[in-house]
Amino acid sequence: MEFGPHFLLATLEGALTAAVLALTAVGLSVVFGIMRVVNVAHGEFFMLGAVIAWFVSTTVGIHPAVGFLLALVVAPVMVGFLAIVADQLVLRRLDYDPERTIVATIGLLYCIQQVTLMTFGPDARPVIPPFNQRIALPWFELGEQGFQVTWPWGFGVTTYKLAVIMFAVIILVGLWRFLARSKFGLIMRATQLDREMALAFGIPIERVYAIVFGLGAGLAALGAVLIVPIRQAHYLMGGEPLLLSFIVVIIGGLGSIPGTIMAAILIGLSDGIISVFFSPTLAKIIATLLVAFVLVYRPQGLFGRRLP
Amino acid sequence: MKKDSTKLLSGVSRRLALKSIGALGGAAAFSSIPGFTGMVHGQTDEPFRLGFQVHRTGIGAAYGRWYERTTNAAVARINSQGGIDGRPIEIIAEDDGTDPKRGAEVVEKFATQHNCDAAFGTLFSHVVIGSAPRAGELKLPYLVVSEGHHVASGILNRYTLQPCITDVKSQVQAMAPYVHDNLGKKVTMIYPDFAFGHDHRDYFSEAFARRGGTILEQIAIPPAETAFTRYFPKIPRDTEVLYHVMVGPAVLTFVKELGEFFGGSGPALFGFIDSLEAVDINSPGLEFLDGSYFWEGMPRYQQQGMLAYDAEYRDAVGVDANGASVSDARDVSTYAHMFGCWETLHFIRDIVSRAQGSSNMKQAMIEAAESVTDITESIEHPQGNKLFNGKTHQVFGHQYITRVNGGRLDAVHTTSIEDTFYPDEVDYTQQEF
Amino acid sequence: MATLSLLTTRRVCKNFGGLDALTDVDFELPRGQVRALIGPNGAGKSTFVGTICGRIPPTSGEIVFDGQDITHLATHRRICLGIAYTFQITSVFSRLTAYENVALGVRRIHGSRWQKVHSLVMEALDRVRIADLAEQIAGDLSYGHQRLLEIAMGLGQSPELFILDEPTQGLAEGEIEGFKDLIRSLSGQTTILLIEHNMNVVMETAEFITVLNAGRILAEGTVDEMRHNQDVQAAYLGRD
Amino acid sequence: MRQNSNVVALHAGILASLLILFFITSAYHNGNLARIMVLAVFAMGYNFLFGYTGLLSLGHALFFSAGMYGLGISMHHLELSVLPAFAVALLFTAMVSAAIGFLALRTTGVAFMIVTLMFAQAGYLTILLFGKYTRGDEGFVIQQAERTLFGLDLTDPSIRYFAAFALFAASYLFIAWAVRTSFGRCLVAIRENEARARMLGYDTARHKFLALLASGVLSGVSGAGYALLFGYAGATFASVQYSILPLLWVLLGGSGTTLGPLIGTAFAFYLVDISSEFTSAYLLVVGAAIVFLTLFFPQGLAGEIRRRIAPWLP
Repeated sequence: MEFGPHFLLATLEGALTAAVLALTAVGLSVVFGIMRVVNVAHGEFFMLGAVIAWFVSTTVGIHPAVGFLLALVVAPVMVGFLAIVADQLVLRRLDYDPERTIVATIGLLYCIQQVTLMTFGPDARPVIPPFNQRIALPWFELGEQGFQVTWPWGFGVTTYKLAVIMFAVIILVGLWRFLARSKFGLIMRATQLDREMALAFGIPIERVYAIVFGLGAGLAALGAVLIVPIRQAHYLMGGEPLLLSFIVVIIGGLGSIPGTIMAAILIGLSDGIISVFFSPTLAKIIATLLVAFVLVYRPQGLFGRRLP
Repeated sequence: MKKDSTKLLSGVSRRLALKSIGALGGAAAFSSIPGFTGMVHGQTDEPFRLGFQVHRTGIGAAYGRWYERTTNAAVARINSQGGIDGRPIEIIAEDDGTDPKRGAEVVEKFATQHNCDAAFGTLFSHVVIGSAPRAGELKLPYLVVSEGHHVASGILNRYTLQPCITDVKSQVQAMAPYVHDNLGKKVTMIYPDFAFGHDHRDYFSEAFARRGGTILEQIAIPPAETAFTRYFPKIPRDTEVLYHVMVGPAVLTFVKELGEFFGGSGPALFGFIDSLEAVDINSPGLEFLDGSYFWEGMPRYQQQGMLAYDAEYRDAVGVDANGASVSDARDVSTYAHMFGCWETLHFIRDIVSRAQGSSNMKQAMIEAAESVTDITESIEHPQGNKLFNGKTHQVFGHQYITRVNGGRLDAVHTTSIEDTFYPDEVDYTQQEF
Repeated sequence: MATLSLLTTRRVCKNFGGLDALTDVDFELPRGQVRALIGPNGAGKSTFVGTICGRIPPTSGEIVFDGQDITHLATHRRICLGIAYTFQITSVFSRLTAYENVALGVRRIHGSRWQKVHSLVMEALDRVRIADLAEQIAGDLSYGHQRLLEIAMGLGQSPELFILDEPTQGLAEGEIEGFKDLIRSLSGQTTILLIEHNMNVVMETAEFITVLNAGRILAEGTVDEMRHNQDVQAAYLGRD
Repeated sequence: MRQNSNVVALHAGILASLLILFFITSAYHNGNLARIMVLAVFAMGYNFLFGYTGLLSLGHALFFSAGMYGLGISMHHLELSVLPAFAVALLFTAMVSAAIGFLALRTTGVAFMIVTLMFAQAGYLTILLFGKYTRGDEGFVIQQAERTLFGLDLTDPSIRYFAAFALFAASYLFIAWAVRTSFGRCLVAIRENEARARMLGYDTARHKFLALLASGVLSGVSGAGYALLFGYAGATFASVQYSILPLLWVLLGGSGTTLGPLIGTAFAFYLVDISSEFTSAYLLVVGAAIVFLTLFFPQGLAGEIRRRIAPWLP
């Protein structure tokens, strides 16, 4: 493929990664930023979202779109609820100690994975997208005969991929407004700034934490439902979103939601675009080192302020 | 022989009887070999303890589940026929997490804790390579069902064998003539960027070039990748055949995105079924695969008049004519590989019988195996005739090329065993025990 | 002159994002003196000592210690030259024993000569009268004892210049008396820079006083001179 | 001073019991213990940085695999014998650790976690990229015949056991000694409050660098030892999982204790090994056990012993 269309295609693919990553990472970011908890099981909540989506959409056998739409609501709610239970049973009892929560969430990760393996099985399972048309894309060239429209081989996108990007944007904008305008958003920010002070003002910290943990997990699940018609549900699928979200949250600056979203776009796009220029594994190495070096020279992240 | 089979026929169902007639076919293959004395000459009540390394968790879990089912079916059959050398098989199955470290630990456990007579069943190459040194040191016969080129390349040891599944080097080089003559002369390869993929890259390119074809581009996909579309633009426009192989949980995504990329106007596709093992060929998004070609170790869909013992084998394992579980049509098996477990268990029965009476049973098993040459198609070996090379500890067998045709895979070509040959790279018989 | 004064700062300025915390501070501390640094809240006292011991880099100016320009020296280097600093907010290692807290400072100088270290640690603890608490976990000590431990940590290093940032804050009456005795016993051997709000303590221990106000040196002089200085009184009364 | 004799007795007792265990346990547990001792060196190296210095790295698989491949490549491709190969492995790990220390120590806290994670990922991918020499994920075997030292066959179970013991004992004694030096005490001070340690005149940057170097090299010793004694080098050991495992072992055993890494490694090993005999869902058992331990033994097993019974525990 010519450089131009190739670049654009990689950018489109990058945008898709970025959209889903933004949702998942914002989920991790609120948990990280507000509760100071490194939730290693975040990727498993993502995975559960995908698995539940598969279950709902195959059980409700009316029309793929109906099942999918239902999953879009059911999966995040169920996963969020499960996360709240985990918070109440485990994290709260650890007093949200940073080190111990890491270990405890590793334990949760094992439990969730194994239960999924035993119930859902080890196979990758597809979910039918509600709609999916391939749109071949044109390319414009200034050739000998002047301005020309060509249809490069393989240059296209599907309607569903575009819809995922748009839907993610809508959700993120909505979430942003919710956190900026609502009383709960205010409470969350107050808790994030100063836990002791929030307690002194009578904010029920533990309830806030439970909701935040549920919200974070729900967002991961939502991201998974959106991606599962493109990439199938599998019990080990949680590793990559965890790693990427983790990176995005740090690069974006701890607890900064706009920063997280910017970083998701940056990481998603660069992951796609670097692959245009280098051989795939080398591209991965370069992208990984890039993240490392950004943090070495800007430990507070690209969009964050230096921590005191 | 006759006496044995009549003994078996008394008091067993007709189905079992049919199977044991098949067993006779298998036995016949060995009857010419000296030392073969039969199957039901029990000497001890002690069970034959067989360590089974299973990928129950980790990336190999989809394979592991079916390896386990196939193994259980084979064990049931062998035990109903009197076991191994009169001893019932006791399977000691342990999860290796598809991890070489745990794999090695499990092999140790088989040898030193459970006092197993042999270990078998491993699929993923890194687990094999991580575990084999321990098996060799502990002098435990280790029979793998991995299709890796590790055994025949000579890096392992005298106690490690791959007796019933052809290795990847043979598989891919046997594909080259058919691809060249029927699909196209200009090939682009897509494969995972790790050892298994590199074997495909190296051995196919070599064989294809020998045949006179050209490899246009080799695209290695990083491991654990979940999105593939961005790599496809690297496929050159004049590609006639796209050769693809992928493993791991994202295989379905890979194939789907490949279809979406070309939107029905791409080159001919030739793939290794590894990309779609345990995946229903009729999954949503795979429609475009219609008309594309696959390598299969053993055809997933039952073929008319091809493999004489296929139906009976399916029946024993619990797989329907479409290669899915008889109890759940959505539960697709890893049919192209799992026959290796069935055949390996029968192979073990045979070599043990022939090693019978030796004071050092484990060493004698290896020696017996090394003297095996022809393996005849039978219910014990339903995948087809094979030729075992005692020096390289590797078997060579027929390979199948199938074509997707209206939602099923129809066989279009069977390679000869000779197509899979390559010069020996090791002579394990020269190594000390 | 240079040999006489242990610490000299010249035109030290510190600007925090547009806010002048220190402006042209010229300061001279002779060897062996007990100097009090006083001034209203926000006068820049802690910032000033921060620039001396390296916690806060000055925007401009220079700092000379024992004849050596230390303006750009790393914190730990300055400490190694013989500056000890006790924090205004107690900053002991709260999960380690009192003994270990002091020993950390002593070992930096005397390394692994365990006997020597042991005797110096016990001596330092003894001087602040908490030797009996040596094996207690520092975080379990009372606030007053933690303040004393903080001082002992400084003492353990046998510093040339001992900077004490509000050492008596939170001490009980009896402990303050003990503190005064301690300072008196150190005078002559150790140069002391004392930031203190408790005028009683200042008057009884300091030989010389520097008054800082709004980031500038307002006045300097002996205790008596300062007691009668109009500007100083105005600065304090104006605020309080 | 009574505590000192306690500590000495403990160290001697631990090493002596490991020796005795060889003679009283079955061949199976013998093999396991050899493995546990080698991996405990990894955990001890990790603990040196995490437990004592307070730096949480998520990239120690890089150091482990540097040692593993340092030895593996030198023996497999350069055909060096064991001792020079081991030296190469250590040198290589030291270089890698120094480079990572130089870069990653510019950060702290979560940024340090991610930076180390990223470097380790890059290392893992590099191993795959040079698949021609490393055989990528599949790895390669170090042949039995090559694994001899002073004419001793390292693949013999008892020699393997004592070789593992030697590695363990050397590392254990090194750690036990290092944490009692003023250097080691300063690391603890850095863990507790780095700014305060600096105000006591310690060059904390240098201390952290040396701690990371020692930690990396110990991990490399473990990786090289593993490759040597178990005959395999593969990219799996460079994956994220092997960065999380030492953290888990240390936290289970008790971070900041000399004994914790050994206890944690042994505990995690037998937890998997025993539970997998009873149930195929052993990961569930492991996961639940981890959650349970963090809830009720927050300081790890050795940490709890120190808190409840023996406060002098080093």
